[in-house]
Amino acid sequence: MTDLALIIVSAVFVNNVIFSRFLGLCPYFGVSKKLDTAIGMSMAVIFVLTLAGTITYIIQTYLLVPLNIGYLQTIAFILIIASLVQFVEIVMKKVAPTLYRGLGIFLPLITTNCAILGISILSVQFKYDLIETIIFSFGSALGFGLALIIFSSVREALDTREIPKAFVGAPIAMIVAGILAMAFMGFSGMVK
Amino acid sequence: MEANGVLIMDSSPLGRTGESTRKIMFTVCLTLVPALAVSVWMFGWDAVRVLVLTAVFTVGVEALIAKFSNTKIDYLDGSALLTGILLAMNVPSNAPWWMLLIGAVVAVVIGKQVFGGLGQNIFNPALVARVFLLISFPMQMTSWPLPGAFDGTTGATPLGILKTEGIGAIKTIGVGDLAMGHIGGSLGEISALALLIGSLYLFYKKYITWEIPVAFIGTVFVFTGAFYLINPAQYASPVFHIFTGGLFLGALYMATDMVTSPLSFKGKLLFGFGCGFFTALIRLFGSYPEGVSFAILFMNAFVPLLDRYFPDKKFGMVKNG
Amino acid sequence: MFEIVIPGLILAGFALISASGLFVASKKFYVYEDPRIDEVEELLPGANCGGCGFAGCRAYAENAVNNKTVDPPCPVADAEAMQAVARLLDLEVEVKEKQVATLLCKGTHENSRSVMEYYGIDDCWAAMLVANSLKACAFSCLGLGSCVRACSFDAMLLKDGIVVIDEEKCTGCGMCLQACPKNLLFMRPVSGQVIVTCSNTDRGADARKACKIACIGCMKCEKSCHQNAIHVNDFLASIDYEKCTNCGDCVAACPTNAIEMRGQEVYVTA
Amino acid sequence: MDKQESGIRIIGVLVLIAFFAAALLAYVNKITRDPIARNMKEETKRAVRIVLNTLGEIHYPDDPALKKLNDFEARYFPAVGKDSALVGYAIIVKAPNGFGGDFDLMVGIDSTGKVLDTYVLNHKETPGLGDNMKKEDFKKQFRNRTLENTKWMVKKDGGDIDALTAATITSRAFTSGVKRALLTFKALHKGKQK
Amino acid sequence: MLQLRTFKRGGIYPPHEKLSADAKIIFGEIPGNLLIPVNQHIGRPLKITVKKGDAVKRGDLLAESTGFISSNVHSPVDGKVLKIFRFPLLGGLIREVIQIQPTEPGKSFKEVLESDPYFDIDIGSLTPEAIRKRIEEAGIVGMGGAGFPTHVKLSPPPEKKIDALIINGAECEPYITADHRVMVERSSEIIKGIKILQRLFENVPVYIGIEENKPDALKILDELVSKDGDILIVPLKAKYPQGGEKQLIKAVLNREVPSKGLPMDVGVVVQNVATVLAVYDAFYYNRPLTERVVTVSGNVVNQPGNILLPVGTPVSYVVKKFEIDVQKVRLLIAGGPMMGRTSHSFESPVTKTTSALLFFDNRVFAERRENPCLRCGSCLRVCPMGLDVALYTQMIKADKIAPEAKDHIQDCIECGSCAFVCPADRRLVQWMRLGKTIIRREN
Amino acid sequence: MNVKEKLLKSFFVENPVTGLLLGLCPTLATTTSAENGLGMGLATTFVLVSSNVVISLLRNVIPNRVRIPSFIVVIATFVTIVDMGMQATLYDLHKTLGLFIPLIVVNCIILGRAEAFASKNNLWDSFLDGLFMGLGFTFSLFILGSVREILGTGNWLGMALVPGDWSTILVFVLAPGAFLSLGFILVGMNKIARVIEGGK
Ligand SMILES: Cc1cc2nc3c(=O)[nH]c(=O)nc-3n(C[C@H](O)[C@H](O)[C@H](O)COP(=O)(O)O)c2cc1C
Ligand SMILES: Cc1cc2nc3c(=O)[nH]c(=O)nc-3n(C[C@H](O)[C@H](O)[C@H](O)COP(=O)(O)O)c2cc1C
Ligand SMILES: Cc1cc2nc3c(=O)[nH]c(=O)nc-3n(C[C@H](O)[C@H](O)[C@H](O)COP(=O)(O)O)c2cc1C
Ligand SMILES: Cc1cc2nc3c(=O)[nH]c(=O)nc-3n(C[C@H](O)[C@H](O)[C@H](O)CO)c2cc1C
Ligand code: SF4
Ligand code: SF4
Ligand code: SF4
Ligand code: SF4
Ligand code: FES
Repeated sequence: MTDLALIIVSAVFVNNVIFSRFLGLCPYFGVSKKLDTAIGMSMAVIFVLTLAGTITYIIQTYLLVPLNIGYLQTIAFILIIASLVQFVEIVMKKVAPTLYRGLGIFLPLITTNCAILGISILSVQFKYDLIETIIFSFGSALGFGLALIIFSSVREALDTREIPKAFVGAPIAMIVAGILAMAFMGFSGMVK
Repeated sequence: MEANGVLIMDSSPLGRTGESTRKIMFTVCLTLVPALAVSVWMFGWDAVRVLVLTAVFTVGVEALIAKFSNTKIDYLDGSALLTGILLAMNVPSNAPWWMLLIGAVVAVVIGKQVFGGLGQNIFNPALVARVFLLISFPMQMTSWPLPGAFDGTTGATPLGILKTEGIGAIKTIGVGDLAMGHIGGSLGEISALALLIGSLYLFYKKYITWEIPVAFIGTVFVFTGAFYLINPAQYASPVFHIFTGGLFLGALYMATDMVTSPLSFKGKLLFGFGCGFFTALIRLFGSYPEGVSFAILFMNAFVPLLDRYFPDKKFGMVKNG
Repeated sequence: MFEIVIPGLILAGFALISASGLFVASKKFYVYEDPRIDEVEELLPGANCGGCGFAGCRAYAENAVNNKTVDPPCPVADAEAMQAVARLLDLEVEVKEKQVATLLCKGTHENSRSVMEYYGIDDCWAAMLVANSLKACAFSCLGLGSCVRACSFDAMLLKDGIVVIDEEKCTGCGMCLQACPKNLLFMRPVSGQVIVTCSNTDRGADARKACKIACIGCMKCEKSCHQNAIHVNDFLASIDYEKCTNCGDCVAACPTNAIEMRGQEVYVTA
Repeated sequence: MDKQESGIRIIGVLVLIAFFAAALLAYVNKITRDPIARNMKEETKRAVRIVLNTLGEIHYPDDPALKKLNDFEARYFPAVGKDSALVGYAIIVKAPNGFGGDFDLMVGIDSTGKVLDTYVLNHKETPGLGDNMKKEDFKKQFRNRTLENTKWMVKKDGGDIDALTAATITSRAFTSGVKRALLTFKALHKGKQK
Repeated sequence: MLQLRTFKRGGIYPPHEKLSADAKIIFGEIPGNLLIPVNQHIGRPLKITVKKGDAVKRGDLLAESTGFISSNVHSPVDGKVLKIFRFPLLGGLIREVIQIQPTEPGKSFKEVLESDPYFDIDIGSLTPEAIRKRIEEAGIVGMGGAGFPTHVKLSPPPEKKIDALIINGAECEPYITADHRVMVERSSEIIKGIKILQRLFENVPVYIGIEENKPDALKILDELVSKDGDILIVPLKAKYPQGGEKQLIKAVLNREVPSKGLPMDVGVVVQNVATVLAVYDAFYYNRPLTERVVTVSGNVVNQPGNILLPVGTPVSYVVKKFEIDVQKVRLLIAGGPMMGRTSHSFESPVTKTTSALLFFDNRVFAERRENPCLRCGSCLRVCPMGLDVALYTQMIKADKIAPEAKDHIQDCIECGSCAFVCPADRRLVQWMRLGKTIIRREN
Repeated sequence: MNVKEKLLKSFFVENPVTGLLLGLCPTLATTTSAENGLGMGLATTFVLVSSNVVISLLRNVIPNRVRIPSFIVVIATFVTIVDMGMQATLYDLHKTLGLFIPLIVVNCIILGRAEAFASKNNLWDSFLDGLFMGLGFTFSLFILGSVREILGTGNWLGMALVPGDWSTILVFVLAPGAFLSLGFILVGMNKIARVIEGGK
């Protein structure tokens, strides 16, 4: 039990996807201009990442390994993830249009989010079992969500501040992310 | 009927109190004098050197920016000076000049001016610089001259000793030593009492309010106390924790930086609580011996959220008419 | 050979399953969305300036497709792009001449003396809450640049207490018109070179006192115009650009220099 | 573009592409499999040569053997000299509790139980701090130490080892790693001498 | 002494500076020239009923109301309409004015007033409808500052049951003493006026809220009403903005007017003492509202005082009357320093809502440009409405007003407490007003 | 537009990283040194060029509905080839770049170019587009890597630039330094971009 808790703490704080693993940065910078969208995106990522982590785990352990075709990992994972995301999108659009308007619009963005593929590959590398993989994927997504939500609230606040022209937009966002990454370094060593 | 020159047009109100940005900033600087005096007494001329250099560097960097930017920057408004003094209080007294220069540049440029200058920054500039230095130069930033030891002997802070050598090594340090400054540490870290005395005037002037310091220190006390009760053989006492590692400096002067802390009552309490919680967490479980700077910096990022979701109650927000 | 074909087959199977899954799903959970919306959006400039009155280019495209209209035309897109949109929707579109924002005031510091020392915030609407005008002329440009800030195309700047518009950069989006609390900006076709740079509707003497170049409503321009293109109402002249031929007779006739001629190099006589 | 995309065609194209893609990859895999495997081994073997450099010409197996002691396990390469006599070991241990977690350390030990050299195989210590353990300045103090002639602790903890500046944590891990290797050696050697 | 009541949230303590507190109300002469603003109220614009060259008598209608929320304007003197044109009013806005050339300039205004006939009214015989009608005809608007037509305020919809009438004698603004002097010098008339208003709401209890810094007014009124069980004098702590109606209701009755609500939502009507006096005059002298008491003060005024002026009197008359050295004047405020508005012309006329004319030189007005907000929180602390002023003004400045902030911005009463304490000299009130303008424009 | 101009443009104006803010993960993660940045950039360029070429060839065959999945499969194939090829030939570099080689698949630049360019243009243009985009990407990675390596370790391309006993600013080779450096480089690149655009 403590092990699982530690996986979460590690994924959220110590080895945060954004600030320590450097995964999923494009949507992190792209979808963080408004808090509301950031919250939607975080939810979508939590949903998809947990799902993708689970399914890729199954593919890896019951297909790729027994058949000895580990080198197809990348291509198989990305194919699965892409179809999965699109499938969810299509179904959600029809079945739950309100949810779609909240989350669905982020789904296409998620396909090209390396956090999904990256975390899936990492859980394989870390040799996690199924439960650990699910917790790890969920925790990483949670870390993404936390980082995204505080980041976007800061960026929204920056909208009302007088940023020098040369720094408006991406540069100041990078600097804020840098300072946040420094703050996150305080958690280093908490989970070995 | 003609006046001597044109009349002034402005929006109401046309009166003001005597408060001004400068007055606030210089007052805060002045209240730091007791703590500075203690550190000079403890560390000698080195402390003066660090103080003067850092203050000159921060104000100088800001003056340079003011010169080359086309927006109006008042580099003598005291905020850069204050940032400088607080930064100086966050480094060891034997810090080399180039480190202080880097710190000043980071504080003023990355911590403040890229956000648009005074009042626009999200993160505490002095802490951005301190954490930057801590991460960049862990060697210089974690070996401290011992107070009163003018021969250049260095050692770790009590928290550093606790982290690397375990609980046994700190048994000899008494509460009196901690409160009075007979411990290793940065300039401002060593005397909790002097800081408290200085800050009383700030409370009186309402430049700072009680919520953040009380919530901050209280949370650290409660959390470290809980672990102490569980296992006193492994964890240090809460009294040790609140008197070490610049907790007072952080709670009274840095977490309370008005620019980078929440505005509402609930926001302040939560902010203080968050600072305390993460400080305790990092101290108890992290690699870094000290968590105050990281915790405050981390919580700075939550200020917009706290402002937004925990505002004060408005007049007229009553249920039915 | 085997070790090459087998993986191929496995991945092909994989692809088969996911593709058919998607195919079935897309049939079963089909939601119609007009593909032309995307196409229209692609044709639009994507400035998301809101000048058309919709919430951004996508919203404009949706309206265009759903209601089969290009009215109002996107103020930023050039005529070619709008015609492309119209063609896409099988519509006819009339080509309109480019419009540019024009300031109907020349109350520079020199022309209209300032009658107060304003200490409030630099925003025209905010200044209006403190005083109607900062200068002797009650109608004059406040020169605090609310319009400048509203322009997303960097087409305006403040000079000598009034705004100057770069007609090359101006896209005619009209955002500045809404931003001006004094209604001093209006749209004129670029080819219209004659401009009455005044908005003062006070009587001649009062207007003259307020500003050196004020239109005093003397009617000389109206009399001088052979095209019946300039008229004086409320002691203020205004030009009908449908009729004006840029001959410049009124400019010469005006005793206060309230009428101005732009771009004389393309001067044409009727 | 294509107005009527029949289901068969859609699925067919994707399946075909997938087929060719995987086939291509299988082919590339076939070519690169051996060099990759060789590279992987090569690295370890290169390390062995480095840590046992002072022993002159040696021979050692392609794959390490495994030794389990009570509280840790180690892999080792026994090295024989020209005359087929055992001249030393290259022992791979986990150095525990570094700043960035455990890291793999290879220690060369001669047949008398003296440390010859060390090599860090992979680690997550901080560049510029912990990773200075790879530097000669730090490594050289371990040479010629044996399990017996040294207190295997950093000076701060009352031992004989000088820690890296500001990286005591790494130094501690490194020191326990070397000690583990020596313990492994002792266990191995005892067996040999029997 | 009674326990002093006050409102709890926010508020400030600016120096009182009631320099003219002991100066009796004086009466001037009819000025040589009157500029009567057509619209002096909140509501629908009026229709001018005179034209250039018309002769008018004191009390004649100059412009009439065009709807319910509108209020007539009358001529304070006999004279001739010279011109109708646009002119800067006190407060800088340029509006239509009717210029009147009095027939007898220089005649003592006291004489004019004394020649008005007195009617001894039997209050008991007045019906509520008649009262409202008379108030409407007389063109009475709120004299506490807003200028809202009083008859409208006194006609709450039937579902709003009024169970308290509060008379606002707080006069919390520094310098101003007009209400104070009225309470001292015309106390019995005020009580009679109150009695008239009381009839509108079935003799509801009346509370007269007065700040403690007017002990003479408190004493005189207290003696007058001691026999009346249903009129209560409520001494209030001197704290700004005690006179704001929401704060006053909170202080006197501990009721909180809901956000975006009106006093009648909590069963209260609030009227200013001068308004009550205008009501009295309308009934007992049949006078429309054509004159008011104005405090003349400020640091360049040697003899600060209070003067009864006909509406339309230009400031220049006051300058002469009080022998003010215009060369020294740099700042002219109509109203108090907290809520008053600056003006740039000495010819601008006094209106029904001008409670004071303050003249200052540079000394009180050192150069103050806006500095960046420090988020010091002072403005939030003192805002009597509990608004997050610093945040809203930043949003307004960046033109990014969060939807949830809009209602709060509209709740601002523009009291100026926030800007008064702001160490960065931010024009918070102007920003808030700009915010309101933006929000209004959006709707 | 001639080649030189195009190259200049893809380096500064339409640079995927500094202009479009795409492909940030490898950009930030692998630029602890100039060499790593260069390696990552070239690997990406290879994939970009190859996939652009193949997709351009297949552009009339692939049905619209499965456009994206097909592109991804093509891209993933080349990524895996790079992965294996690098492991076989440049083992050490591969070890430092680690996870980020397979992640080239999801590098938004590649799919973006496939979608926006290669699926609509002929082979030669697609090839050039891939090449220029890739070089632009490599260029920014190289700059970023250089800045971080020099400030953080005092070395450049393995050469020591400052005396050994000098302290270097460690934070630049760590995570926060990546963001901070890129932030300031963006400012510089935008300035250059403006000059180039204005110059025309
Ligand atoms: C960015 C950073 C990275 C660090 N990396 C290491 C490391 O790799 N190894 C290590 O032992 N300590 C590391 N530290 C920890 C500190 O240097 C710590 O103070 C030290 O390990 C213990 O102090 P001492 O060696 O001076 O006794 C790091 C600190 C920082 C700020
Ligand atoms: C648009 C508007 C409508 C109002 N309607 C009423 C009303 O129906 N009843 C009422 O008692 N007061 C009404 N008021 C008056 C206000 O309650 C308030 O008394 C007036 O604005 C002056 O208050 P102040 O001086 O505190 O600002 C209204 C005010 C405004 C601006
Ligand atoms: C900040 C503020 C201060 C006020 N101060 C006073 C005051 O001191 N005396 C007063 O009569 N009205 C004052 N008012 C106006 C009252 O809110 C209210 O409008 C008035 O008492 C209603 O009466 P009236 O309609 O007769 O003017 C103030 C309003 C505001 C917003
Ligand atoms: C009570 C108080 C505390 C402050 N604390 C800090 C601080 O910790 N660090 C700092 O750089 N500036 C501090 N300042 C100064 C100032 O707010 C700071 O430079 C701004 O963050 C710059 O915009 C403080 C100011 C006040 C009034
Ligand atoms: S000046 Fe600017 S805002 Fe005004 S119409 Fe032209 S482009 Fe639009
Ligand atoms: S034109 Fe209008 S908006 Fe622009 S500066 Fe003049 S007054 Fe302001
Ligand atoms: S002016 Fe408005 S925001 Fe400021 S204190 Fe008064 S009510 Fe609050
Ligand atoms: S009082 Fe002024 S400086 Fe302080 S928070 Fe309010 S606006 Fe900012
Ligand atoms: S490279 Fe775009 S999300 Fe990682």
